[in-house]
Amino acid sequence: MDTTLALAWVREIASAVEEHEAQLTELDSAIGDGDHGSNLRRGFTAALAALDGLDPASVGAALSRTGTTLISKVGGASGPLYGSAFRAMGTALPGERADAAEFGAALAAGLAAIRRLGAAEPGDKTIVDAWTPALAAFELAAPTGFAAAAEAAAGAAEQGMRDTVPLQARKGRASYLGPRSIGHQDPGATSTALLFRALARVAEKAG
Amino acid sequence: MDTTLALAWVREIASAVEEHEAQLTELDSAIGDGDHGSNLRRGFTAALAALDGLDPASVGAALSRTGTTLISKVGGASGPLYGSAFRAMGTALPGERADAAEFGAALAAGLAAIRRLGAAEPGDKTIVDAWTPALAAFELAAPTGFAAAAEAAAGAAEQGMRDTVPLQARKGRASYLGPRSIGHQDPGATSTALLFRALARVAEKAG
Amino acid sequence: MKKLINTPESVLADALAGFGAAHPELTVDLVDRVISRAARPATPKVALVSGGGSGHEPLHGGFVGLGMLDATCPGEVFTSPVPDQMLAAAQAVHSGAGVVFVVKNYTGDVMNFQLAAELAAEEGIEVRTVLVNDDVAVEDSTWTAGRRGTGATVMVEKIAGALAERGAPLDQVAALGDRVNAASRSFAIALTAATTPAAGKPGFDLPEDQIEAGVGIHGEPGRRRETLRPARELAAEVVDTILADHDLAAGDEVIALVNGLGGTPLLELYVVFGEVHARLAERGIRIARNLVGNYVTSLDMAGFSLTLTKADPDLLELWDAPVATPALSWS
Amino acid sequence: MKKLINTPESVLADALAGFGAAHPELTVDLVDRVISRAARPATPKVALVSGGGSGHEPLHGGFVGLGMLDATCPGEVFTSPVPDQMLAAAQAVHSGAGVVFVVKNYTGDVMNFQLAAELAAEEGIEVRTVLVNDDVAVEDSTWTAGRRGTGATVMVEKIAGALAERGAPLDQVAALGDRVNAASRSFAIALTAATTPAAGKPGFDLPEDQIEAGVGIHGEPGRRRETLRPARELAAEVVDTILADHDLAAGDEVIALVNGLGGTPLLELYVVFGEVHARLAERGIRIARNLVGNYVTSLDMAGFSLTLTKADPDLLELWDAPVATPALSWS
Ligand SMILES: Nc1ncnc2c1ncn2[C@@H]1O[C@H](COP(=O)(O)OP(=O)(O)O)[C@@H](O)[C@H]1O
Ligand SMILES: Nc1ncnc2c1ncn2[C@@H]1O[C@H](COP(=O)(O)OP(=O)(O)O)[C@@H](O)[C@H]1O
Ligand SMILES: [Mg+2]
Ligand SMILES: [Mg+2]
Ligand SMILES: [Mg+2]
Ligand SMILES: [Mg+2]
Repeated sequence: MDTTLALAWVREIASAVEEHEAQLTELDSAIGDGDHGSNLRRGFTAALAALDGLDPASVGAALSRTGTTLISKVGGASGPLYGSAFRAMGTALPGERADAAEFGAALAAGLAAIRRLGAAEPGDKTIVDAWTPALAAFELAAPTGFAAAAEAAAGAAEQGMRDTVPLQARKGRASYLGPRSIGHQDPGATSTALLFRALARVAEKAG
Repeated sequence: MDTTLALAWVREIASAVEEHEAQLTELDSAIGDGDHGSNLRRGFTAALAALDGLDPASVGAALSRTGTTLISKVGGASGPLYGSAFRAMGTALPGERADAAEFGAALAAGLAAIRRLGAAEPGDKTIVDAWTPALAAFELAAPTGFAAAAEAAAGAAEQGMRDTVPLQARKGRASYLGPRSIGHQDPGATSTALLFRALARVAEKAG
Repeated sequence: MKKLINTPESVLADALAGFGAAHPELTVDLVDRVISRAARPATPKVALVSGGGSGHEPLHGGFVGLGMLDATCPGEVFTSPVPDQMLAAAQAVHSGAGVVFVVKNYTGDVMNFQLAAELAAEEGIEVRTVLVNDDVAVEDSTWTAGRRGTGATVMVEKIAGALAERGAPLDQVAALGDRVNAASRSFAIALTAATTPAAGKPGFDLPEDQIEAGVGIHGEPGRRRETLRPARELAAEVVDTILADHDLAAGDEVIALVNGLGGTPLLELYVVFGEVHARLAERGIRIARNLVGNYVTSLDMAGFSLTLTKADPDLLELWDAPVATPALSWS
Repeated sequence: MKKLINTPESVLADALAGFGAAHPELTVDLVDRVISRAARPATPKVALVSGGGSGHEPLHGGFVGLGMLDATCPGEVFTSPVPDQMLAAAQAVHSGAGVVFVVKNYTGDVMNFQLAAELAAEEGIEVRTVLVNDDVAVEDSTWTAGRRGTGATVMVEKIAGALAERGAPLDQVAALGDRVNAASRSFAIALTAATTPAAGKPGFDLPEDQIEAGVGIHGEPGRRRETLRPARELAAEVVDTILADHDLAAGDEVIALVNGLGGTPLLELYVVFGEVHARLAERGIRIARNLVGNYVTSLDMAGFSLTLTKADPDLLELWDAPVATPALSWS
């Protein structure tokens, strides 16, 4: 991944979030407070503005800037979580380019930041349930190249997302519903799947 | 009319009001505040209780007591209007019995009380629009006997009630709607029709 | 219909019992249905008594206390109280200086208070009546029932109440009440209809994109149906409607009440206040004092009313005077 | 969806502008989105700062003023504010004696305030955090997000605010906030769902005869669906649920808040208060102080929550201390 691809990723996420805003809101209405879509749209719209005209010196620069913007614009649970993840990924990618292994390590740093702040375990019905299998798939496929790894991660994130349906939430707002949270797909896991699908898409285009 | 018939009339009104409570409320919801049915039910239920065990010395005694009870239990526009009307009718009937002409004069006193307090003209879409033709019909038919006069009055009240439909209200709550009050039957004229129909019924039974 | 009640018939009795338990500083007579100040004045003062149908809370019970009302008599939901209650209220707080009845202009209220005034006179209580009729949505002529009393009631009760608290005589308190009413105009817009416990369903149906302009506070429909528009446009319409009927010019000051009808979030009322404030500023009119919140409600109706009272230094000074009631309190 | 707004995106900005225009005694920073007292303390005092998503008005902006909060930072509707806002709020009112963050226990609020506390520490501002988690509807364990913060927020802000006003040091104010929270329990029942401007439709569907028991204040469904019953039974259920989790015995006194969720008429809240009062009396528990009204709302949701705070003479004395804010005011 190079600086151009990092910028393209954030842009691709922004348009995916915009396209799926209603779906995220719908999912969040069922087991949360119905703002996940508008939260992320507000955040990534602001991130686009913050990146506008930026000529990043490193792969991580664009991601750090994105993280900082998410933290200061989103609020809610997803703001600090995604914001910290992007900042951690940014810090982990100080070079002008990153190979698949290095990017995998950055994804791991992102997940660590999310878990440090949110204290969620896999199976708690959160972002973690999509990010964890995505990371594992990326690392496994990293030797076959960046695009292939990203594609594997996207598929795994989507599987993780679907796997949140039968879970009972133990973290975040959905946990207040107790057993009634079962049977619904987690909004945060869904947006994480969008994030990884966006990565796969820009990686494939970049060839 | 004697004291027994006066008591029977109030009881008949009470059961008519109970039976038509929903209709009166419905009519009052369309162009008023939806309480005419419950107002009159509360009032006539209280009147029944006030008359319970009463052995009236005059025809008017039962009607006066009814009027006083309506005033102190109903509230709204209909409470003082019907209350004053019954009190005025009571005052006008000091004897042990009243013939049709005397009763016609009492009905006139009732209407005068309503108009003194409410200042409504015929055509303003109020109680007055049913009571006025009822009174005229009663007086016209009085020479043919009480029951016949009451029957004529009931028919005229019902016609007056129906004739309120095309009117634009100029008094009471319905007047706030301006032209939008047109096309609805006035709740107060409707309850006045019930009153006169109850009179016709008890007069007929009494033979 | 979903309501937090026991039965439609017992709403008023149950609410009064709760009100009495919540406000030990007030006396609630559950038999006569009168709410009054528990403390009697040390020296005779003019007593302010108001009353009207229930369903408009905090009006009027929430305005009983120092610097405002002395007593109120709540009627059934949306139904004027009866003369007996009004007389009992007057008797409870009459201290020899006379009683002012603050009456919202509705046929029922007017007639019942008229009968009560006659009864009070028979008891030797001197009564003056202040008629509140501020709603510009309603045609005002000698041939009609005249304008309804709505938001201006709060202004009249606060300002005349402050004057009564200072020991002013009966005629002066009543005259001030009349003056405040004359200086006030209101207009309301509803997004939904109110549901009374007795009726059990909304007073009228209103499609998703429609509003009623010129509604009252008793669940009746308004003067006309319009399309829902942004708050900015609605606020402008309401301000302009009031100004068209009000003696207000650039440089004037007003007391403004942006009043929720019961079902509208405070967040939205502040949006409306911001737009009202801006529109008035364009016209050179300054809001010297304001209230934003649910003061004269119509059960669960969504919507708002605006009341503008032309202010002068006297009125503002009395407005600022201390008040200590359940719903209005400052020092 | 019918709302008195301009656009869903501009609700917060528009409401804040209106709030600023309505309350000149407060400073509203429209850029940083901070509401703070305009007057700075003469001598350094501990600053109470709270904040959370909007849509719960009057919480928190309505509680900024003498004897209560020093500042608040409103987030988007039902969305925690961001750390930058919280830091700006702390900076606006820090006078050298430290800052207490009053944080309702929601994942988002907790994480954002945690980041803000780190930023504040970097700026040399000493911060303590009081976490409010009073909702007994929610399972509380180390494996869950824990109990939500709801009505007890008002109790914490009022009582800790009174102590801060008296010049108590940082640790003492924070410890009292913790104590008030520990002494408080809440439970809520909804008759309808809230509609956020962004979602445009109710958060959940609720048939005509159904209620949600154990709801929060963010439009989420509750713990279970029940049949609508008379207010007496609902109040008893809520009281009993709270007592089952509360250290309250016959002879104890409480401060009780019967709180409207935004769409319920005050008349009905008084009915509920009456029933709560009676049920507690049966258990030998006395309501020493109370609030009845809309204090911690959920936009247009119909329903109520009950909060009981076990009282002692210290807490009551601080409760009675003067307060002068838009939504709570006595002297
Ligand atoms: N402790 C946590 N750790 C990881 N993810 C979490 C945690 N709490 C919540 N989330 C995620 O955040 C999502 C909700 O985000 P959002 O709706 O933007 O915030 P909020 O819940 O504050 O409204 C949830 O669907 C869940 O995936
Ligand atoms: N001034 C008046 N004169 C005669 N009848 C009137 C007058 N004002 C109102 N009414 C009658 O009262 C009826 C409404 O009574 P009700 O609903 O009980 O009282 P309210 O209008 O106070 O709710 C109207 O339908 C009308 O017929
Ligand atoms: Mg959410
Ligand atoms: Mg009526
Ligand atoms: Mg009525
Ligand atoms: Mg949220």
